[in-house]
Amino acid sequence: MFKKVLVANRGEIAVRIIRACRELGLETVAVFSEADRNALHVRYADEAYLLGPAPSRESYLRADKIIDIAKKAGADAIHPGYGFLAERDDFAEECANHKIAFIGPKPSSIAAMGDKAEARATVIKAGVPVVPGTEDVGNMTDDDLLRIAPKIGFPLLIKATAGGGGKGMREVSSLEEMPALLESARREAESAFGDGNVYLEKLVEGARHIEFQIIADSHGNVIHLGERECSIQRRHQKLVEESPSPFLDDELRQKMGSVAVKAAQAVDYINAGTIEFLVDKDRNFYFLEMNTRLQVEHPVTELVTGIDIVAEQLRIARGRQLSYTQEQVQFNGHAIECRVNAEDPFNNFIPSTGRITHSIIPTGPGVRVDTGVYPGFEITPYYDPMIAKLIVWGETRAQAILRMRRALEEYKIVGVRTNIPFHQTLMDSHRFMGGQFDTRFVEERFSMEAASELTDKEAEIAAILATLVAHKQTELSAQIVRKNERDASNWKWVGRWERMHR
Amino acid sequence: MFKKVLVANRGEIAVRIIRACRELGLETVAVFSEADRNALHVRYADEAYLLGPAPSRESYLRADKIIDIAKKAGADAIHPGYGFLAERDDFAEECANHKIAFIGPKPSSIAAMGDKAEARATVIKAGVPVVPGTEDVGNMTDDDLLRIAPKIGFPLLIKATAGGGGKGMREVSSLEEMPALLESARREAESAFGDGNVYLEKLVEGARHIEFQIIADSHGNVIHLGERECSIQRRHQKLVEESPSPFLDDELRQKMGSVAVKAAQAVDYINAGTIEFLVDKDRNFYFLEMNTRLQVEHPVTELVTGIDIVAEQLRIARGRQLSYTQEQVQFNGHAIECRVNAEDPFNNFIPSTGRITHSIIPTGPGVRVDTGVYPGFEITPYYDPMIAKLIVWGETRAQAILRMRRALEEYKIVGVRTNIPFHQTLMDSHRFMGGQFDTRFVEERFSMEAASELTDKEAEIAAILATLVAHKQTELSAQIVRKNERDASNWKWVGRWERMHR
Amino acid sequence: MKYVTTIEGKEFEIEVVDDHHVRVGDRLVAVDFEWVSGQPVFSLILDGRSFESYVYQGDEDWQVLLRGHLYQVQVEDEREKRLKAAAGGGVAEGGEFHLKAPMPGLVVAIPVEEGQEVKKGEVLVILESMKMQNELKAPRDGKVDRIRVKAGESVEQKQTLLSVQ
Amino acid sequence: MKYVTTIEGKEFEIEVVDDHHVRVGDRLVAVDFEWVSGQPVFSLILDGRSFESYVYQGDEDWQVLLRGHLYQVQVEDEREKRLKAAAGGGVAEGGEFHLKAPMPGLVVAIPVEEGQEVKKGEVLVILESMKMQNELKAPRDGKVDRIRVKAGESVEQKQTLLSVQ
Repeated sequence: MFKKVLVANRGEIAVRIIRACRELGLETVAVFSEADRNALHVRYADEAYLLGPAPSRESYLRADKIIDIAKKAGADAIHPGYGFLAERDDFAEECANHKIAFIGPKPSSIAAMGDKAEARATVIKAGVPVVPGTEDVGNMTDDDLLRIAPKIGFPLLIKATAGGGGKGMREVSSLEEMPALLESARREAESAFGDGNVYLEKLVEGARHIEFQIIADSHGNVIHLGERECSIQRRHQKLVEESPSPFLDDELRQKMGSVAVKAAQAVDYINAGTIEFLVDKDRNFYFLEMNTRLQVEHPVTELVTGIDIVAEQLRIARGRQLSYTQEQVQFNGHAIECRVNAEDPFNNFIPSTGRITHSIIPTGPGVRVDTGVYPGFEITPYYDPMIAKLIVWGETRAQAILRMRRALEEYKIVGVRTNIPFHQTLMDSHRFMGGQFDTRFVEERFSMEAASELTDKEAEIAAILATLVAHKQTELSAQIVRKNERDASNWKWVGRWERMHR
Repeated sequence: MFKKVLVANRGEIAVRIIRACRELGLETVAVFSEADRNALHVRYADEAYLLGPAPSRESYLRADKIIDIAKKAGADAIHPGYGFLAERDDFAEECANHKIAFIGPKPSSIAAMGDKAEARATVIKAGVPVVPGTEDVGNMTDDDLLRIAPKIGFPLLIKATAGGGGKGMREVSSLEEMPALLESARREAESAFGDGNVYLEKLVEGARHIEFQIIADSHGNVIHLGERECSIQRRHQKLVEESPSPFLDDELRQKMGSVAVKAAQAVDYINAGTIEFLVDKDRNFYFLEMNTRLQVEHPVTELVTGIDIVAEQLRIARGRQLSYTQEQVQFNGHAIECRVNAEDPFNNFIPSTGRITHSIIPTGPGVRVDTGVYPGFEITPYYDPMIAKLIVWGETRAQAILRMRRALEEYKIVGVRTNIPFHQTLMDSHRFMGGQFDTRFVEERFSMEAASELTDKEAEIAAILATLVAHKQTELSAQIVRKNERDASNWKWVGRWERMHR
Repeated sequence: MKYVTTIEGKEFEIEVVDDHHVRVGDRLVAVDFEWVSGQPVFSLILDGRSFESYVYQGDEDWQVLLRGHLYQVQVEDEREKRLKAAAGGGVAEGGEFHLKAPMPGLVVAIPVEEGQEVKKGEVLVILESMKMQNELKAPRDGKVDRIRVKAGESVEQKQTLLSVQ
Repeated sequence: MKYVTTIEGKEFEIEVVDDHHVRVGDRLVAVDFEWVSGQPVFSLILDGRSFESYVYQGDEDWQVLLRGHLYQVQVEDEREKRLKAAAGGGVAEGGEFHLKAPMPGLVVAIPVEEGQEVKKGEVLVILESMKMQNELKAPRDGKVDRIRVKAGESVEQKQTLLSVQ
């Protein structure tokens, strides 16, 4: 039974895990890169140790240093979060070698599911349906892949075997463009996972991405906590997740849930994991991959089931039985998560870096924010652009959407541009409200501009606002020049203006 | 069926109500004093109108202006929140005269319960037990009260007949000190409610303050949503509330709940209200008063029942039936609320005013914050010192306390002093953890100093921190003098220091 | 002071009458305008309606982010406007455009060559940052003038990558 | 630089060795000390343990708020300390104390008179603010010197209400 947990991650998920540990009375150890000295996970943990320079390879991916720190600090467990070392079986193995509990599945399960090609082969044997693609192969050369591609048929996807989060993924519509795309996919995969291997998969058109959360203990109990609808994506990055999916009925839910449990059992799975499926428009579903770790979007499941998944992970790793049977899992209401990224939705979603100077977080009933940033914190270009997750619960999907709208309108972040306006536009879109979307929706049938269509009323407000600000600026510039003659009614403005322009 | 709601209040409760309206698709109108132009309720509402100067009497208590604004803006309903005009039957009456829905009970119910003396008489008739005191009298002179006091016996309480929130309340231990206390109680009541009338009540010793939330619709349905334990008070001001009470068992809960429903029915009650009881150490309970409005601490009930009380208030006022029967009300887990006040717990809880320069709000699973302030907002001396409510939910009371501890530690507010350290000390106290407290606990058996007893380890940390800050200050002052010779490694610090001392 | 304010070709004549009134066309409107927390966040109460907006200053215009919509707004005072009209207009259209790195990153590829004609929206540079590859596109038609970086190079934020004539 | 730091009578000898080390007594301790967001909030990592604290500067001491506990801390450098010891100490104890209004408010009552002897903790002034009546107490024993306000008067923050000798 471990007592001190090292959290081998950063950002909101490190904060999330530290909170769960604290609430269970476990001590926490944070690790951090030079760019993260003032990050919340460092401030909230009981202990904190420097890993190295900002780039992940020199810090959060340094398995050796992390194990050294765990031993030095007396941490007897490591939680890897998601990304970084979360799906590295050699790291899990190394933890075991040092008698440190790895809060996650066994190395063999990670390996079996981590190599996406092997994973497909394994679940096929267990009778789980998969998307057609390159089977039973690990290290294929570009030549091999180019040879097999026409047999699978276009369009198809190049995917990183070590993949996750859409990194190293490319869509290919013809053989001609494939060599260049292979190269860039391998480069991205190498940079993200330290492994440039890729495989091919048929592109299911009009598909939805629906995944099932499963949890399994070391006593042989495996249950699922229902599905998450994750079809709102851009460049294979999830942007919005919800539970339940407006596309599933109880029958399909039950069927897919039991297939998910079967897939987990096929690799002797322990701890929390996610089975991702593609569901085509005729409700056929295909196993896509298993994420052998905590998922970014786990909170939507927490809000509809009332189960604290991270606390459950910690209990499982301590050898306890699951706190719930499948029958005890009740689904209540509807939850939606919007990923708040530091990127400009009006400028091709280009990442935005800089210091956050001001922030107002939406609060009140049914609203949860998981974040690792705060006013004064600097968003650097070294890590993922996701800076917060805004999650809401409502009795119905419609109520959840209304609540999300009010929360998005309240959320203020100044200093970097964020994709909050994207989410606002999405929440107002009739297709989203009607549940009419697939994984291509954002890229093919959604536009910030279309939604921004000028209403005369709003344009007039915008015009007045810009005019007032411009007018104020002209007035104030003049006043700043002749500082001693400041008009008393304007002193407050002048002061603010000067502060802003320092 | 109204469509536009004027919120006749300020601060966190105005924000809470605006959110509920928005989530139900209702338009909102805010009103504000000159001190509140930049308050969140003004920023979040669809419309906002100036009431007048900062003092309540010239703004939030101006019933006439508020009705005028409602008519001008086309608001067909008014939500009074708590305090200010919430328990003024003449205001509710005036709304009705102007065909504006008052979101609360009928004027006659407010009047019956609002005059605390009449309320006692009414519920006695309905067979509800009350604390012994001055019965059946409205306007008693000081002479009357001084004559009756010895018959009730000391210690006793002077209470404002228009009362609420502990204002105009005084404890009297002997006849000699009573005239001076009567004077100050009347003065405070006059200033808070515009009504200096008071009455007397026997002081029940070792009592707990436990209240029941009830909701009632216009179709004759009345149910209760369980109790809130509110015994953690200071100067008759509640500081911490929780649900359920660690002192009640199911049997007593059911008994008190049905008495609460009976008390509400005695005045033909409609909408949300609260029946306050005193419970003595032998589990006898006495009706104290009914608050005919939304209560500050309503969120703890929301978190354990899953019922949105403000949304329910709006539905009831629109003539709908209650969304729940008594049997459908399920209690799940435990919730605790800490009221965050701008006051210095290390200096006799003196109110603290000033501009909030920085804030980090605790977030994550099971944490809710209701607040009306944000970085840049100025806390003025005109209104209540409560600036936020921190509410947590846990599966058990112990888990809720652990979660509250981590949330309090995370909560940062800079610019005013707050009572967060008081809450931290309370959450660490063995008596609180054991549920061993009554309404006198904070004043008589709790001390910030006792709990601050020096641990050698922490004192050393504090010494090192102060030394490092003092050292940095000495270094930087020297550097600021010779600006051109700044040591590169210190430039960041110098900049910050200068900003702080501007 | 009178202004001519333009949003996507639509012109508004707005006169700032005093601290609490503007005239839009010939309509007098009551405004209560506040700068929140010294940030580029503004609260506007206009005839009782409450709006909140970010207003950013761009190189040649103002960006107003209001209820999730972004408006590019030109504000000119009457005098400026008249001067410009006299000069023949369209002056801002010409000149060179310098593509600057919107963030620090690694140049992955430059799919254009010096002298090449490019259309608005055509990809000029692929920049990797935050583990994502970002396509930097041409803001208007033109000819690639000078490329100042090479694939594989690290660049600083705001560093000029290439120019379009 | 060497300091003598005192908390409630307990003395610590602390030497700031360099940016990342202090010596407490004869123990060398690794410190990583950061000022958060330009606010009086400090993050300290001390031999791996992470602490966060508000540190406020008082008139004569530092207030350190750490994990809900408030510490009054005196920090003197060695030289100061020696000088003070030579002067005989206790100098700060004497002199007049000026009771100042901690916030704007209304003076409700002044239960003491000029010339009256008061004990530490005795109520000097009752001030109403935020609808609450606040008792301002004597910080030490003494004699009321001069009362500068009357019951019923409004006072500004930091206005001197009375003095105690």
